[in-house]
Amino acid sequence: MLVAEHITKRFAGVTALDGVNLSFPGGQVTAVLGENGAGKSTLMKILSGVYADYEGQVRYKGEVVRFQTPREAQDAGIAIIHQELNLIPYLSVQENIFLGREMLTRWGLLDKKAMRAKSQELLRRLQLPIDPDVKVASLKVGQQQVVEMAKALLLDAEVIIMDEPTSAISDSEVEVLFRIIEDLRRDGKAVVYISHKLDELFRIADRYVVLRDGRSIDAGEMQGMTPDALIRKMVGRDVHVIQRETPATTHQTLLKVEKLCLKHPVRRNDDQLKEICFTVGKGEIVGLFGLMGAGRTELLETLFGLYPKRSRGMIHMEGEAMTFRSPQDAIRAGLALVPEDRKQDGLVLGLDVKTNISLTNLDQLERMGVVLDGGSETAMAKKYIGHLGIKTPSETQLARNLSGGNQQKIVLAKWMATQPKLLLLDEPTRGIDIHAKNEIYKLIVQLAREGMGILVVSSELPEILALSDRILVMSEGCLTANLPAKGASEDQILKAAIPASTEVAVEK
Amino acid sequence: GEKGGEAQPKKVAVIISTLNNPWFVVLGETAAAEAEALGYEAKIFDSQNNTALETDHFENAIVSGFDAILFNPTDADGSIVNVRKAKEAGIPVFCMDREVNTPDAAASQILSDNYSGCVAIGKYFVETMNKRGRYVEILGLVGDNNTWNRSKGFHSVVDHYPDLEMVAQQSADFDRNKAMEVLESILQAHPDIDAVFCGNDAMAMGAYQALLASGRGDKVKVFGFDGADDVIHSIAEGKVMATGMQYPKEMAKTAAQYAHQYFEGKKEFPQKVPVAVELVTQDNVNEYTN
Amino acid sequence: MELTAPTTTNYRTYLVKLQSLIALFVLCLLIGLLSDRFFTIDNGWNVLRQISVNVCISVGMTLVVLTGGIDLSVGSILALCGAVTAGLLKNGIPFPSNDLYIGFTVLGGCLAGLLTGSLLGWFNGWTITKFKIPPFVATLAMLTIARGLTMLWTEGFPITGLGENFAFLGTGWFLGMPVPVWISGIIVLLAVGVTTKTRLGRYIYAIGGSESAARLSGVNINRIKIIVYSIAGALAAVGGLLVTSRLDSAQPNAGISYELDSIAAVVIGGTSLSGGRGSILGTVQGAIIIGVLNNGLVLLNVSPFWQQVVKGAVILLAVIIDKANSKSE
Amino acid sequence: MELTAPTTTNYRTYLVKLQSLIALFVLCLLIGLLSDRFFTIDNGWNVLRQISVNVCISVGMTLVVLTGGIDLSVGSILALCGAVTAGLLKNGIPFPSNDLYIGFTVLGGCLAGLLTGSLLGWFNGWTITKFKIPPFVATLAMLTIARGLTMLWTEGFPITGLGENFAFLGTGWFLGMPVPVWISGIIVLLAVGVTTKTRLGRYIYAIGGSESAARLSGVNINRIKIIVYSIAGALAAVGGLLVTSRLDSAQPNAGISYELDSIAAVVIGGTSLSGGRGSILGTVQGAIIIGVLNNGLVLLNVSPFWQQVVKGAVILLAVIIDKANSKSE
Ligand SMILES: Nc1ncnc2c1ncn2[C@@H]1O[C@H](COP(=O)(O)OP(=O)(O)OP(=O)(O)O)[C@@H](O)[C@H]1O
Ligand SMILES: Nc1ncnc2c1ncn2[C@@H]1O[C@H](COP(=O)(O)OP(=O)(O)OP(=O)(O)O)[C@@H](O)[C@H]1O
Ligand SMILES: O[C@@H]1[C@H](O)[C@H](O)CO[C@H]1O
Ligand SMILES: [Mg+2]
Ligand SMILES: [Mg+2]
Repeated sequence: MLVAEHITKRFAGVTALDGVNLSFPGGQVTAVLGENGAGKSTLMKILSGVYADYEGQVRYKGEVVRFQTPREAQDAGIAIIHQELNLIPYLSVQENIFLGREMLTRWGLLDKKAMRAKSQELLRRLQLPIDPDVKVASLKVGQQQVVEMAKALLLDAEVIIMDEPTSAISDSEVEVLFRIIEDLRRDGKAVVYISHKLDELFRIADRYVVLRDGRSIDAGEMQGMTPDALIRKMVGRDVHVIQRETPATTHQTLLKVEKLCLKHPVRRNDDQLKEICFTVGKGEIVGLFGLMGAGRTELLETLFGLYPKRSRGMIHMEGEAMTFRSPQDAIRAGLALVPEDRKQDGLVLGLDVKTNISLTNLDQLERMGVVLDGGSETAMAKKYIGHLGIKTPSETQLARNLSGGNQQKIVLAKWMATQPKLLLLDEPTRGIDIHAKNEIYKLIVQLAREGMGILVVSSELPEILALSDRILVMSEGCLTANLPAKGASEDQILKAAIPASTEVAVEK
Repeated sequence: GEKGGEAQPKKVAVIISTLNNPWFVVLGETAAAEAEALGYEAKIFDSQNNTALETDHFENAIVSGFDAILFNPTDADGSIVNVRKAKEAGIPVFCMDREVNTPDAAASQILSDNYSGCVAIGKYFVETMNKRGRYVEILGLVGDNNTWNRSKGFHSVVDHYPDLEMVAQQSADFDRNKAMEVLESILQAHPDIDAVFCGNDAMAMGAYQALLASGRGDKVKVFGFDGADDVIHSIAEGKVMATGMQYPKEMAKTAAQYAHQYFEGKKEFPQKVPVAVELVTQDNVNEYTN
Repeated sequence: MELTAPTTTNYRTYLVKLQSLIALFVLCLLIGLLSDRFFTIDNGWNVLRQISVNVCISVGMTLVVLTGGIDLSVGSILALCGAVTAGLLKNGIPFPSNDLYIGFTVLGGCLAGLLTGSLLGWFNGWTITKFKIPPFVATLAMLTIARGLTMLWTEGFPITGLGENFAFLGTGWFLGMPVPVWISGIIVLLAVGVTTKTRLGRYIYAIGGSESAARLSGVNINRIKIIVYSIAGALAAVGGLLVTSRLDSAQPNAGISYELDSIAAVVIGGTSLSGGRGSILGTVQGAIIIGVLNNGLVLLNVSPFWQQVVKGAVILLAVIIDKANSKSE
Repeated sequence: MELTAPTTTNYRTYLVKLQSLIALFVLCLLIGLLSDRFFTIDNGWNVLRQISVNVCISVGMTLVVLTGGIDLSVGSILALCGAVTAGLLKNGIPFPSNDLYIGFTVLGGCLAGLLTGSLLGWFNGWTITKFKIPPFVATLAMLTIARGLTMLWTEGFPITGLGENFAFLGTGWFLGMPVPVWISGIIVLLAVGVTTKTRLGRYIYAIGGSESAARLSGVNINRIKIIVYSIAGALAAVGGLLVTSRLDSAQPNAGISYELDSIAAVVIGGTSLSGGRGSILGTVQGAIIIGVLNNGLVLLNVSPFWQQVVKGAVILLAVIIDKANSKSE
């Protein structure tokens, strides 16, 4: 149905695609695989009319097309869910779904009633229980991603491209999505599916195509492929996913949290965190599991001093009582936070790699307490670029131009440079390719071995199980489980994670 | 507004084109002070050179029950409507310094004659320049009618002498700093000028400052207009050649007194009371220095 | 399916909207207590008539700001359009060579003024979208250019004596309400309709909320922006007609620094300068706050020098009160 | 992964920086061709002296804009600080009741002016950070307040006759260069140093680039913002001292609409109004473009009517040329 022929796309300093040849037949789900920065999103943007200046040609239903705008592609029947969320935060769910394709009344005015009804229908199909008049800004990332899906479904397109649609949604939402993809396939649509989660691909994809360094490497049937074989095609060699041997040592206590509470920003007599108590030891990796909205992010942020006015409770670092009134206090006490949203909160995208890495420890780079030492700064940046294997043309490249995995490594680098005692990681591997993920795991393990305490939030159970010494589970702001990783079963953890109120609904 | 009864003093509004210029501050404050001295309540309004804002002031003054308006119009034509509106509301308007171009709206207009004043300066200019030389004119705000009244008065004389060559004509918005900067640049193009005529005294002082800084303070003759204190001093010290003396205080006081007479029952006033602009030169400056 | 109760949300946002009126009420109450002239019908019309020009301009400014832009040229466009209309009404277009002369009716003159405003606004939008020039720079250039054109057109002199019919626009009454209040009121109603009930309005908010997301949704960003700047220009022209008609005279210096008053109304009214959030009614409220303040300071006999200090302080306080209230939500 | 040589990138960004000077060169060349007086040393100093005030203000403005803010109050602060210094120099602080009188040396008077500027700037920063008021509104209020305070302090009259020593600041020469050029030059050097070589500078860029990322990196956002607005206030005060000294007179209406000139310099110099991107040297270049333009139009004796049109058009063209060049990168 959709064929890419000899597509080449260059950005300043980078060749993102280099003579790519691929095809996406109707009635099938085609998985697109590749490491971070392989060019997957760039190709999708070309197919969906975002980039009009490229070499080579796109053939759609047998005819050569060159979409000049996203609108043209949409009108031709190509819908895309972009990797980055593309919603207008201050508009409502319903307004976002219909943006660009509003329904009008006879008088040419917006037909809000009809659009509301249609939105409700779409949301019901996607099983997202929200009011279509709610502002998108007040939704959580996972819910926003579902809204994106609703938007794509509205188009009733022939080709549906999904660029990492599941990076922020929960398992039950993934199930809904897969059922919808099933329907689309049955209707003869071409579905293009990009994900770093191989198990998903094996479940739904009929075909695969692999991109590496901007070139199309291979394509074929999923039938008969193994994960290892796919990874080899993607990376170009074998990758051994780490399997950690959890040593049965006891850890010296580093962080001790007692009865930590956080008031809700709006509902004053409601708590977002309810009497949380736990510890993290030196050299210990503690995994924090929970469903979307369980309050994990809030917990990390509270520890990091972001909510001084709303939080109460006791926090001890190495036995010393601490009140974290600001991130500065937390950093001084030896904490570091790798936030969930690396583009917004982790990095200053408009600054270069070097400047981002040094941002947390400029005080160490000051000569005579005033002037920054450019030489040491560059040296430090180069050290971490080498150490973490950050792929960048130079340390003066803008953070914006790097791929997701490499951006995440910059965030890690900037915190490693502060030599923290306790590293807080919030979904550190979301949207990151298997290779880079593995490297980040190795790094975490190594840091722990060096004595750093690590508290890592993840929504992926296998990840939690593979990495952690101990597992904490949160649900609706409460700590519902605290178990050693050894011997912990998936069942046990999931039970603790599912809120009491929705238990019945999810267990279906 | 008779409803105030005996206890309440009558209220006089003083509406001034702009207070961003000391000359008008004097005009406004003198008018207000004189009205208060005569036993009235007085209030100054600043139109900020904006005719529309002036309209607002008139409306507000009418609504809040003022009994007379001492008025320095922002624009001779643009202010007519306002004066008419006050007249319709039964409130007499006495214009000060600048006129409104209609004979039947204001109770009386006490006016400074900018055109004739600059005719006088033009004549003195021709005389001191011996009918020849190169000069620069610095205009006030383009779009302000006094700017053009002055310029035209000046040129009505000077343009008859072909050997008096105007090498540059630029505007500096009646502003001291702008006049300085403009003249600094002009001096680059025309280092050999003999005189500068400025549309007001603030600009004359700015121009003098530029000449001083470039070492031409005593070579180039500066002419201003207004009779501001610092220019009068500068004339006395031989730094500036001449200015046109306006009498803001006199105009303001006359206007306030007319309003007083109006309240006392007098209804007939001369429509125009011209207050001559006097030429102040180094010869007669002593009469003005106290 | 479980829905979060929509009523709560709506009720809340509704309350917040009311809260942001608190500053205005407090202000009115204070002035009313101090001056018995404030709460009169006459003074009410007075305030509304005085703000009508700012309301017209600020409606356009709100649209521009909602897209994430800014328009500094409104004051100059106002002056030029007023002058164009006045000039055509007064002198028509003479063709001395052919001894011809095209006269203009009031309607024709006004249309010409509006057309001029739209064209200049269109030019703003064109430079901004075509050359990707920051709106601040493009409209700053237009501020200067339009002022210069006004000077050239008028030769620095006001154009006066425009006739009874034209004067009606700025000074007349209709069904017990001043005509400028009618005009600005109708413009506000139309703008509220456009922003809340049409596609254009939706796209304006979308562009300001996230330009890239709007583009990816198929919104023609450039077209919408050009339309919005053209509307802003046309509304500045309406302001120009009102000012000119009220004064029976087109002033070459009209409208200087109106952009600040207008942006102030927009921002005090709660519209975010980074775009995407705000409302026409908020702006109207902002314009009323400024108008009441100007009116009140005069009624209370505050000296002009103190007026500026008080005005600045009150604006600051008004915004602080607003913020404090909306935070507690 | 295939990487293009890092040197290319550096070389390119370097070229882009140079390219953005093209507009300036073209402008100079044109004026130079039309007037043989343009390319003289005297005129060079002249232009530099004339832009020195704008440069001082614009350096502060650049810092503010880099954090994503804006400062509309610089012109009023300039006027107030000039007046404070002039008033103290002229009259000291008299205590009539005790028959006492505190006189001020030139240094003392200048310091008092600078202190006033910093304090007002600090107040801007305080309201912006403490009450989360948009910078546009907070500094707009300050624009009005400081102007009112200037009027109150001067009673509407200029303060004149400030003595030889003080005049040196604005009119003197030192080692063959005008003193205002020294002062603005030193400020530029310091600011370049601060923005590129200090922690403060880094934090300024980081805040403008992403406030939340900066906060999470341990940057004390509020402190940095308050510092930046205080610096902007202090630099406006320096501008006030220069203007006052050059004129030997503090004008109550000094600095009106300087904020526009200053923001224009910043934006023409390539600094983004949404913060995080730009440079001091860009701003200096922007200020020079404006200064050269003002100077050139006078040298060429363009009529005051046409000047504004030409000025606006040239600014537009300059930015378009810049954009066109940086796009080709
Ligand atoms: N706008 C841009 N400017 C410069 N370089 C870019 C731009 N967009 C992408 N690139 C570069 O092009 C390459 C391909 O990026 P792309 O986003 O297509 O990768 P991807 O396969 O989608 O990776 P991921 O799995 O992380 O989403 C990367 O090297 C990236 O840094
Ligand atoms: N901006 C907000 N306004 C109001 N409530 C919010 C907001 N953000 C989050 N919440 C609420 O706070 C709670 C915790 O959300 P949070 O995002 O911290 O969960 P999480 O476990 O980190 O999930 P995720 O994996 O999606 O980040 C939820 O009840 C959520 O509804
Ligand atoms: O006389 C005044 C002053 O000269 C002022 O400077 C400009 O306007 C005139 O009317
Ligand atoms: Mg991608
Ligand atoms: Mg989270």
